[in-house]
Amino acid sequence: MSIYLDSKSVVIVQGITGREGLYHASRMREYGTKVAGGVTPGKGGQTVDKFPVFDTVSEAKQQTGADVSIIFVPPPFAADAILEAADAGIALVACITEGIPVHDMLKAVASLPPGARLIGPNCPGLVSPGEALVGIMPGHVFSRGDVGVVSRSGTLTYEIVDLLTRAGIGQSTCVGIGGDPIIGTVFVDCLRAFEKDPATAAVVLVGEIGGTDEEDAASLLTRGEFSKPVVAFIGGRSAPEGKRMGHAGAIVSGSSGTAQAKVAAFERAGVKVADSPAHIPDLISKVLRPAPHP
Amino acid sequence: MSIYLDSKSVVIVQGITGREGLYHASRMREYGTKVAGGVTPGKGGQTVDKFPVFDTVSEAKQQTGADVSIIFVPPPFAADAILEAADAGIALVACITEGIPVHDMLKAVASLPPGARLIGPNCPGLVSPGEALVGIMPGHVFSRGDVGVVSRSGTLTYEIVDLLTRAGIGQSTCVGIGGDPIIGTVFVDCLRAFEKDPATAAVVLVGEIGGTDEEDAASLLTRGEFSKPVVAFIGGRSAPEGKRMGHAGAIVSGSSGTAQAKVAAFERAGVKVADSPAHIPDLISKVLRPAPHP
Amino acid sequence: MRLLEYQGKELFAKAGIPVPPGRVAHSVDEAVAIMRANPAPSVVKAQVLIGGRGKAGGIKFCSDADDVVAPARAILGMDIKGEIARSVLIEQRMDIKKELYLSITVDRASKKPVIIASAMGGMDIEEVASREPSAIAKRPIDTAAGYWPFVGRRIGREAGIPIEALAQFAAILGKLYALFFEVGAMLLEINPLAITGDGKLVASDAKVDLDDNALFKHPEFTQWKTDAESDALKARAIKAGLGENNYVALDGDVGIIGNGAGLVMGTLDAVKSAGGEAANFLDIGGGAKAEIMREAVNIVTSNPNVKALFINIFGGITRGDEVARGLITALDGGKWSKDKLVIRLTGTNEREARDILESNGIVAVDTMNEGAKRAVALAKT
Amino acid sequence: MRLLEYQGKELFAKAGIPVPPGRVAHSVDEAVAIMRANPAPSVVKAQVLIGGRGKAGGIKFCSDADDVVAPARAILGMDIKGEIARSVLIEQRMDIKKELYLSITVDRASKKPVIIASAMGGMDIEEVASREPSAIAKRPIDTAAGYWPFVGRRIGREAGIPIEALAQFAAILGKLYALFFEVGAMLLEINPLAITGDGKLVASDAKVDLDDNALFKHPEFTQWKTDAESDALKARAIKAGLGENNYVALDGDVGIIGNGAGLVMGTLDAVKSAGGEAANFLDIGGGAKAEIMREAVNIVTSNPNVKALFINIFGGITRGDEVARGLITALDGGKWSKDKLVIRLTGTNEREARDILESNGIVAVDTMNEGAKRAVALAKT
Repeated sequence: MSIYLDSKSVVIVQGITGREGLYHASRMREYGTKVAGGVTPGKGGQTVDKFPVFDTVSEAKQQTGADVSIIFVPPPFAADAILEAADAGIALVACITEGIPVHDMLKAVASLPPGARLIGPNCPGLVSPGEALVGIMPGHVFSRGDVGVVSRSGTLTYEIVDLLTRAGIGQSTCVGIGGDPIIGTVFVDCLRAFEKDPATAAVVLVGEIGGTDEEDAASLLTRGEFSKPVVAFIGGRSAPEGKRMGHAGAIVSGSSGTAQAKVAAFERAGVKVADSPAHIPDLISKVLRPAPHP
Repeated sequence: MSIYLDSKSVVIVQGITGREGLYHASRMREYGTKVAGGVTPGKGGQTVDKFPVFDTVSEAKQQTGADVSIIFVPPPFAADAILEAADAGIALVACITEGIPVHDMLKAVASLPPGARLIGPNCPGLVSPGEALVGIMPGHVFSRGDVGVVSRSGTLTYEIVDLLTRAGIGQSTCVGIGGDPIIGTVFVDCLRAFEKDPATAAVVLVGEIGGTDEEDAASLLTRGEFSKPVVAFIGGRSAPEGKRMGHAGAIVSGSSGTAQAKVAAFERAGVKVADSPAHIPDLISKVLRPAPHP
Repeated sequence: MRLLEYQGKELFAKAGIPVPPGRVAHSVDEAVAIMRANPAPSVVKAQVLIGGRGKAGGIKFCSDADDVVAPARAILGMDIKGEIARSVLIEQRMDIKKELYLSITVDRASKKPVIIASAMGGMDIEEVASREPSAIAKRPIDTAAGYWPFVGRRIGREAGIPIEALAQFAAILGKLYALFFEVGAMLLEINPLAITGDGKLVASDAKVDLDDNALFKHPEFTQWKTDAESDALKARAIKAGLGENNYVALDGDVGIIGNGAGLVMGTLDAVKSAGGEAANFLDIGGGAKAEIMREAVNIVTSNPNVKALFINIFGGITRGDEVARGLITALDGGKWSKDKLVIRLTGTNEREARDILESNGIVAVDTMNEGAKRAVALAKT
Repeated sequence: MRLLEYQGKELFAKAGIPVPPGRVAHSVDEAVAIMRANPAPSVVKAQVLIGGRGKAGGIKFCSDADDVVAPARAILGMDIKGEIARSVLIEQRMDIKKELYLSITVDRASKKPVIIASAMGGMDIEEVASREPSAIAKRPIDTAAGYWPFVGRRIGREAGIPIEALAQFAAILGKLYALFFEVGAMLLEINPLAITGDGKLVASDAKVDLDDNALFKHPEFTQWKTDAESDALKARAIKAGLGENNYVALDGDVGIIGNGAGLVMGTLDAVKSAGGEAANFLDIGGGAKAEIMREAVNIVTSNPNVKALFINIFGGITRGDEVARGLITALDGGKWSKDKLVIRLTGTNEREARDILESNGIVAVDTMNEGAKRAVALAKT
């Protein structure tokens, strides 16, 4: 089992005729994901690498029955692509594009219909190991298991998942929620989904400086609305104030958004916070298989 | 009984320190309406003609318990006043102001919270005879009774009500919905309210050229969603195409919005349509007290 | 306020919507100068607000400066269904392969702006709607969400716009949408939106209707006011403090004054029922004073077509005695005679009003229908 | 992109928000010319992005052209917490009776713009928030509904803005709101928003943070780019095809290259844990080719503070052999020595990568933490 995505998900790729879009469409298909085709306005009717191309998402959905879309279109057009997918009735939209104007996202998020879930933008996508991969993640590092992973980062997540897999700890679903200030799905949303997923026994949460998404997750725990064990890691503890640390959203503004505040919030909520990614497998093993009382 | 407005309604006047606002505040109070005060930003704390003045609607509501507001502020500020009232939790907002930009109203109507009912703008207000008057209607022409009146016009309504009163036919509530293209409450809304009001036995509907509000009302009847007898009058049967006939909303555009189409729609729905206002009392008497079969 | 084609195209061009190269001329000399500066196959179009100018001879062609004299002379001053062409737009001829339709208008029923598009442009959209409704795509816009290009592409697909023109179509629609809100329009219509031989979309015509109530936000449009709106009596009514819509010119011979738009419309209908036609009408509004009434009489009777004047007042807030006093002052000082006048006046202060009128030899009638009959009879004598 | 005060005030003025009369000077001569043209009691303000310039001596007063020489000379070139003041804003002094606070920012939690106002302006708003939270009014804006003046009046009342200033306050907020959307701002802050002796509201300071990702919509702001942003290495990274945020300058002595922002941040933290400080970092992104890696090494090591270079790569899409090849090319042609380098490289094509490195005499470390320790030790030798 998994959240958001499983082996029945049918995926279309918006921007499939672009270099990135086509490359990752093929990689996702190799992983075993049901990639039914793609969308590029004006190129409907073409076929690229055996993927049929449609002019609009609504035509692609009608003809393929897709319920998931992944977006690789350039930043100026990406918010439009998100809303096109949602408007066409696509239930899960993962937007990989980095560099979308924040105001475009403010408007897009405000206009999303209630039934649509957006992952990202500026995210690596998500994977339910052994079922489907929708994103740019390297499929070989993942293994099937009962730990959910949710992260604001990309490569750091692969690193952590790789450590988990090597330690024999498999994953239910791994979600990269993205590094931008305005994103569709936040930690709290993923925790709520993991709470309901019987196949998830514990969660690794990878946060970073900026915003209050981690604090919000901590208060969900404090309120008792999440019952499974959580291990967290917060990146950017050494970040100076006022600098965007690679991600547009990773910035300490004044005294808000610091790693210290986030670590403190998690510790108050009873979450184990790892000092280094290397310690995560050990901490998760302990919460999954606690040492017997002496 | 009545719709929208009754003897318990507590009213505030937005723009009470203006000439029109103060004049009608006094007239409404004379009629017996509970006018609790008014609002003019920057003039809070003053008293005009024994009415307390507040800076914001929210303060006025808190201190007087008002649930109805009537608006007399000039056109450039009127849409703002409507939304201020609705945002403060006022349930019924009657906007008298004429000449509000249509785009201001498009935005205001789209932003109205679900609990707020707007009457107008560019309307004479409404009256539940013997209970309360919120508007600029001449109180003396109304009499209490069981006929609901709803109209896009002002003086024509007074004329019709005067004819009814002289014929011994009283009214439950009379609503002037306004002559602008974009208005808050339309015929259909009023018919639905009259349907639920046990004190209303029949309805006089006064329409005019422009839009499809009358046609929408006729299809409500055709669908069987309004069960009481209706008598209608449509103004502007002699209006040429493309001219605004006094009301901004009274315009025939191409072949749409004609009086002929509206009369035909009503007649198809079984509604008696009067040729002249003078015939209305007679028609309404017939539907209220049908002649016995011979 | 409706704009003439050249004014609408000026707005379009500023908003980034492609229009054909063209200039307006108010005289034959100007037309010649334009063609001399740019001698190319051109079309000379009468600038009037009324439709059907083509059939009326208001569109002609020319190819150089000599060639423009005859068409310009023929069209300037031409009477097209009662409207005089005071200017011509001289535009380069385009190679048109296909004609589309695109408009944004305020939809009263949904209380939203609505986009209408069709691949069958160049004819009246109502005609298309009745002949081939499936050729029209219509979509209300959620003003909260605003315009997104995918909406344009989707509407374009539904309307049957050719795939290769879809991106241009969506871009033009986006600009039209922005313009719609920027100027506070009631209607922006491009019909036809032409696809040229080289695949470009160009606005071949422009129909723009602005909201009179929003003109205070756009003082820049007042320059066009005189050109588009040449009614001196309406201007006088506005000057007297009345609204944009209070004075309306019509085609008959009975002048009408009333208080309230609905009552005035009812009065017009009564005149029509009695076999007459209104020449114009003026709504004096609510609570009018004698001074406004005096000016109202002067304005309405200044129209030379007016043969009889019908005044119909229901006194609610408006006081009958004020109306009567204003009327008497107008008759005293003015050129209008009480013999060509019918007045019906009821409601507030009716008694005092009747006294004032009777002491001046005027007897008010009792009902609107009676008044209408008398006024029509008077106009025919 | 943060704007300097004078740039922010230029935006404000265009948007109709009142600012004090003032001009910017980049030299003492310019400052003298400005004061000669307008000899009035003035304030000379260092134009830096960092806060706390007042305490650092970056704000001085003068009254005429002679008088401006000393303050201008003192401030121009002044180092304020590591930032050099390259210009001064010379502004007329105002008679300030009261200081308010007003800002609009992107609120990540509600995913909406949020307005923050307070009658306690002139100090850090976070300080006000912790000392007297009731003195602050905060309201997320429903972007669908947009800004309406009543919202401004209501926020103003809640923030304790004096009644007589409320209409001005609501009007300024409306203009600030429009500007926020027009320029795609992350933050617009007026602190203090001054009430002058004659009751006028004036923006006494201006803090503007624009969205780098939206700058393509606003080519007009590129003129300010050089003034506000003087980092040549960042410019080089952008030229190499990397994003706005991929290169960041810091204060330490370890240069860092990694792939992916999160991994780089983790690497920085590991360096810090090992007792070191990063000099800068560069994220080569996903799937980088050898060419990008080569340029990355050149950019990071161009910073003269860099004593050791730590490269940390997790090969997912990025191939280890491409990274290794790029690194070797950079070392071959460049000035950087393999003795001042630590590399950790794992994942895709790790074997091939290690072979390339080892044949060039470089041995990769196995873990991030180990690499961090070595790099810090290297920087200290």
